[in-house]
Amino acid sequence: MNMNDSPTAPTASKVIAFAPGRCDRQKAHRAQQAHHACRDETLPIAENICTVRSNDWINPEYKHLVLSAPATALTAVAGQFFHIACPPGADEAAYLRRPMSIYRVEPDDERIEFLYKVQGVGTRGLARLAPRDTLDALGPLGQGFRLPAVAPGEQAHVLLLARGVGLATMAPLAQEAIRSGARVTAILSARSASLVMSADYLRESGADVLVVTDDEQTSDVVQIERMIRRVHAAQAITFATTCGSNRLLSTLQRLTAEFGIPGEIALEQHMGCAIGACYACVRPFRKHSGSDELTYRRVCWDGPVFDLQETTSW
Amino acid sequence: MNMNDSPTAPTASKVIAFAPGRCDRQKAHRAQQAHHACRDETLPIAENICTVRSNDWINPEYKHLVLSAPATALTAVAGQFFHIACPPGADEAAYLRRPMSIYRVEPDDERIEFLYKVQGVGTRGLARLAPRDTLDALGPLGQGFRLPAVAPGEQAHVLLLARGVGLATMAPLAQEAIRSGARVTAILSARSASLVMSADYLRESGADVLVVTDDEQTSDVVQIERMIRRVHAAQAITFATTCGSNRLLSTLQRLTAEFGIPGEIALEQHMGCAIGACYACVRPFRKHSGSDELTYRRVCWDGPVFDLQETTSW
Amino acid sequence: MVDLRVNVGSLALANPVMPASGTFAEGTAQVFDLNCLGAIVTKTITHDIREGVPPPRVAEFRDATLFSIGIPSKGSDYYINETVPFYRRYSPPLIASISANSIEEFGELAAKISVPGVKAIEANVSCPNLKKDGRAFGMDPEATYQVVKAMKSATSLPVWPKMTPNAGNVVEVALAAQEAGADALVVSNAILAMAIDVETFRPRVANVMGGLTGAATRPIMLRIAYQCVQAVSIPVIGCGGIGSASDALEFLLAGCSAVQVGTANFVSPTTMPRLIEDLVKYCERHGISRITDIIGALRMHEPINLQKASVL
Amino acid sequence: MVDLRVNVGSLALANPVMPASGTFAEGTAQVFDLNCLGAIVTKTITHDIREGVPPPRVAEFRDATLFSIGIPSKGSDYYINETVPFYRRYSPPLIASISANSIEEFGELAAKISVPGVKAIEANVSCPNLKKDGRAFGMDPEATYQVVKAMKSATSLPVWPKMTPNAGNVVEVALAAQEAGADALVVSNAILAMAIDVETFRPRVANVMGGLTGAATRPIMLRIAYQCVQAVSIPVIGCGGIGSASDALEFLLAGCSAVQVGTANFVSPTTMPRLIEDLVKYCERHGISRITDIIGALRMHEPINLQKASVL
Ligand SMILES: Cc1cc2nc3c(=O)[nH]c(=O)nc-3n(C[C@H](O)[C@H](O)[C@H](O)COP(=O)(O)OP(=O)(O)OC[C@H]3O[C@@H](n4cnc5c(N)ncnc54)[C@H](O)[C@@H]3O)c2cc1C
Ligand SMILES: Cc1cc2nc3c(=O)[nH]c(=O)nc-3n(C[C@H](O)[C@H](O)[C@H](O)COP(=O)(O)OP(=O)(O)OC[C@H]3O[C@@H](n4cnc5c(N)ncnc54)[C@H](O)[C@@H]3O)c2cc1C
Ligand SMILES: Cc1cc2nc3c(=O)[nH]c(=O)nc-3n(C[C@H](O)[C@H](O)[C@H](O)COP(=O)(O)O)c2cc1C
Ligand SMILES: Cc1cc2nc3c(=O)[nH]c(=O)nc-3n(C[C@H](O)[C@H](O)[C@H](O)COP(=O)(O)O)c2cc1C
Ligand code: FES
Ligand code: FES
Repeated sequence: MNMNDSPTAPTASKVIAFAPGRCDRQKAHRAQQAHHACRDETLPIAENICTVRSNDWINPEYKHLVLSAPATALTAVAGQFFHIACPPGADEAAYLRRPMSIYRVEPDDERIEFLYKVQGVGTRGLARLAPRDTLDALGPLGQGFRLPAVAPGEQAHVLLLARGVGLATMAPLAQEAIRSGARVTAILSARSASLVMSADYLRESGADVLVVTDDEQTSDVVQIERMIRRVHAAQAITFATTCGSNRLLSTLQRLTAEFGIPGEIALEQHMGCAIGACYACVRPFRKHSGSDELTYRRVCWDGPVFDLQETTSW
Repeated sequence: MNMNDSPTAPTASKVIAFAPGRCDRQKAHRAQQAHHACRDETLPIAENICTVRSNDWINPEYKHLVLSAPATALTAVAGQFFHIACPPGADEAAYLRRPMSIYRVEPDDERIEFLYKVQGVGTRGLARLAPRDTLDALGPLGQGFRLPAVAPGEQAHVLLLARGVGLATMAPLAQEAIRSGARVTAILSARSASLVMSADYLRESGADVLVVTDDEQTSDVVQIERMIRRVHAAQAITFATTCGSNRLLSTLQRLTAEFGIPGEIALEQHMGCAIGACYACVRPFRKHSGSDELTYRRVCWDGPVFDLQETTSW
Repeated sequence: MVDLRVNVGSLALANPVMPASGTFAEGTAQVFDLNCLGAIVTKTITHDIREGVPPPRVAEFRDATLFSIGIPSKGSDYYINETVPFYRRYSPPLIASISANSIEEFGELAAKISVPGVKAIEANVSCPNLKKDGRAFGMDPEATYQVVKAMKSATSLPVWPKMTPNAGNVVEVALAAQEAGADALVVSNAILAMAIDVETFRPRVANVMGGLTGAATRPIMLRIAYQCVQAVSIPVIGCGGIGSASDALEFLLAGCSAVQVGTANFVSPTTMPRLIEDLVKYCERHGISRITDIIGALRMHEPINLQKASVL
Repeated sequence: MVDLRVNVGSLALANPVMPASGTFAEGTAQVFDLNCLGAIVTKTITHDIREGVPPPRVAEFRDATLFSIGIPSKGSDYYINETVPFYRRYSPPLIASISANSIEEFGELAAKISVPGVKAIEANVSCPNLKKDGRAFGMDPEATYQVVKAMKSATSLPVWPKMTPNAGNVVEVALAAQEAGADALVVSNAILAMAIDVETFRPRVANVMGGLTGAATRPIMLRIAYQCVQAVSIPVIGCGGIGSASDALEFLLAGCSAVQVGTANFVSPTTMPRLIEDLVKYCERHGISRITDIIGALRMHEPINLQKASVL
């Protein structure tokens, strides 16, 4: 049974707070104080009404969204995501919310950040957000990365292997791991050097950053495998993480099996509710590592972070 | 048979021109040159892509929209209307177009104007238009006012009786009538003096303007009837027109019957196509003046201007 | 050059796009050149003159409309003397649409309007606004069979019965129509629906129920068209919520031979000419030289077998 | 003070608002206090454990969604041991929803889950994603009668069969359910629909067809609920496209005793608490002291008589 499914006793104290839903979104933009009587501030998930600080292009395809966020949102950890009610676009509007991984959380500054690729109706709507606009972000949601404990005296060494927007999901893990005393090596893959994102953010966090690109022909699986082996030889990797790419998944499954270390992957799937109710977001997983039998699991509630060996390629 | 239904031979010459439909509206706003191959510039009705010159509040409820318009739109006459693809609002969008009477046409200045009350989703969308935005106005549509011919040497005397937004429909008639040599008396009724619109525009056009208001308790039917009798006594009214109000309709039906003069009324009804195809916009009319038998007629195609005596109250 | 020609049975069309009955009239000829259409379908007529139901007749939703019109008709004489001559000035084949109160009258009216200039007859057995609660001949396979049979014996023109989406057993109705000799099916007419104004407590169309049409209905209408395509061997003409080339392509991919555009004509009366142009652009972009190559080209997803991971 | 209490047969609810099966789960308890609901309806379960259909399982339109899930189920033991105890911590009555492959299994499963804490059982005879082409027990009056009968003999709990909008003869199905002893009807489940990605030529949900739900379907769902209200004397619980107080009021005005909120929970998981608050505000604004005064309060338009103008 998934942890998240375990019965949670409803708490007695009830605080009226603002948590306008998407239907009231436009009004909320003005009012900020919309609320419903059944809101309970102590509950872990909320429709967080955030205020845009900035929403800038960082390259021709990606925008970086920085928000002021209420307390519930600030509890997000690496690998978790928010289900965002995207504002309507010019002549279109997304009916459902859109899942976005948390890219950075700074509780002291009451700030959360997202990194997103502008592609369809929802993200085009997001791209229209301007400073002082408000945004309804349901969350934090899902199961984040689980950094394994290391033996006392030993240093954890976390490998982050990411391509494209995968970065958004992995970046906060670097921060968390380094805060917990781990060393972090991040291998960033992109089409071209100009599309590499977050290298600076990761370096500032204290990660060793290695960049590979299609343009320089350094991003093929063979070279990446060689790179990982070099990293591992220099200091043994204790936990390997990735997301997004099928090619990278197989390589990393093989290498972690060989190294005998745990690994996790953040996955995506089209979503309905994002709170485990609709079963729209399933993907097939091995029932357990090595099993030939598959079972569907919900990316939103059982994930989006899953055990590397239980994941199937697609 | 209605004139508009009479067979029109398709013309041979075909000119490619811009007439993007509503689906392409957003693109049109940028492109202006959207077109389809079957557009025939010689046809009388078009999706006129107009450019907003101004769109200002004239009182707390009404806005005045001034547009630069292509040639087809400039052929509109008093009583005709356009079926307008309203831009989307904040979190809403009108699916169908909205009918709006032409308020003023100035062909020399390539200009058309509308006066509209902001009330629902469509007009709220219209209210958002800013200078240089474009607007798709299908038209001109419908049957306008038919000023009756007068005997040589006699002066026509046209009465305009209007309340509220009815003004928008009647105003261009004053201009047309005066240009044709008629005298025009306009009785404008409104809740309060501040809501009386177009008095100046009508005076400039050369009309005698009489204002009655609820606030001053001068707008009840009895007083209006007395006023009309005075006007008629001073110079015989030869043609009486009104729109909108049920109370005014009955009064005017009675008075024009008594005076033995023709009269017309501009009516409204919820519309689908506005080009006579869907039969959504019907209202019951007497089959002929005095008849007890009713028949449905299309406000968009057989009207919106109808014979006063054939009209039924509602 | 993209070849947009399609055949609907024996009828050859220059392209697969035509108006849906009741959403198009003589007035449209004042907006664009009708010669660019694949066919022209006129509003359903009855033999007698009818007024239709009381207003209000239309309500609107975000992406759909609710119309309750009730087949007002100028009668069959007007149709033959005025409507047919009007459209004979244009090249696309004219499809008449008829309705009647009985099987015999369907046959009689079909015979009467089989005049030169009419190229096929749609049998509107599916108007949701005629009878109480939207019942129609088209709800019943047997009644549909009888109507089509009666029309087939009365005319040599192709007969296209129009299915109702309100029938749960639309496939059975389609099969009955085919068995009776239908030359093609039009799938579908409007979906019976209603709405209430919560401020006045009154229905938003006077007739209480009306036909829901427009973009929002497309996924339902596509499903029904696809079910009919799967079941019958005669051509299916898709209809329901089509307003763009992409919408039309969904129906063509599902196996429809042609499409009808309804409510979208109200949103923009030039929807059809633009749709035709965009079909050409789509084909050019995808390297498709004949639109017929698209018809029925739907492909299934790869299966997932949970029992055997190795398959993945 | 506005009294929002309603009764659904013998079951008293604090207010008329509950989730629609399959759109609500334990996770919602982490977003708002479930005690404010009128009732809690859980996802349909089967006796056995099921995986459901392959992904992609969801597609989206401007105002509706297409879901093809196929009743994945953790089985009846999990339901009794985990789900029921979880919801017993909350005050609103728990309504279980069940599905089965045969009439007998419907009876057996009803008996099995009639455990303390369960207050009524919804019979999902209408899931469009279970069998080929969306056929379901609920398409057939006789099969529905048998299912309800079997459940009624197996349990003393109220039985609420859930109608399918895909049945053309939904009124007959409703009457059959009533005759078999149904305590209330839930009207309706999702509408069978499909969509195609015209770039990939593939269906947008792997299962080809799925259930269309959400705001855009409301006028259809309201019509069916109203048809059932007119036909039966047992309570009808309206469902379909409800996301606001105004939406819920349409169903109440049409005569429904309570409403279920489905897809709108995905748009905002706090839709239901806000809807309940807004119902109170509406009643206050209209001077209505009891929500039951709204139920069935629909008023007709004044008739227009074309023959006699004097009537006008
Ligand atoms: C847990 C999770 C975290 C994510 N984090 C990020 C992130 O940090 N940055 C980022 O740029 N993107 C992220 N994505 C992907 C992001 O959700 C999609 O890019 C987005 O939904 C596309 O929406 P759209 O309307 O712009 O595109 P459209 O293509 O118009 O969307 C159409 C439909 O497909 C769905 N969809 C399309 N692509 C995806 C996808 N990859 N995953 C899930 N649903 C999809 C949409 O939700 C929508 O229902 C994440 C996805 C998941 C599941
Ligand atoms: C021939 C004609 C000329 C008109 N000229 C003007 C004008 O010059 N200035 C002006 O302010 N208004 C005019 N109206 C009324 C105008 O069309 C409505 O105010 C407008 O449609 C309301 O749209 P909405 O979306 O803002 O309101 P909503 O109330 O949200 O509209 C809901 C629905 O009701 C319809 N509707 C509401 N009121 C009317 C109405 N009075 N007539 C027709 N349909 C209506 C809308 O078209 C829409 O389908 C005219 C109407 C007609 C028929
Ligand atoms: C206003 C209106 C009138 C209609 N009249 C008819 C009709 O007379 N005969 C008919 O067969 N269908 C009629 N229909 C149904 C359409 O032909 C079409 O089947 C339906 O609208 C679905 O297509 P759409 O979603 O593209 O509008 C009418 C539809 C509308 C909206
Ligand atoms: C994702 C999803 C899953 C559903 N699962 C079930 C189900 O298990 N049992 C059931 O009876 N109905 C199920 N439904 C149907 C809903 O309960 C409801 O009848 C339908 O969605 C219409 O209501 P709506 O428009 O408010 O969503 C499901 C609907 C959705 C969207
Ligand atoms: S999105 Fe609903 S269960 Fe995951
Ligand atoms: S609005 Fe369609 S006929 Fe008048």
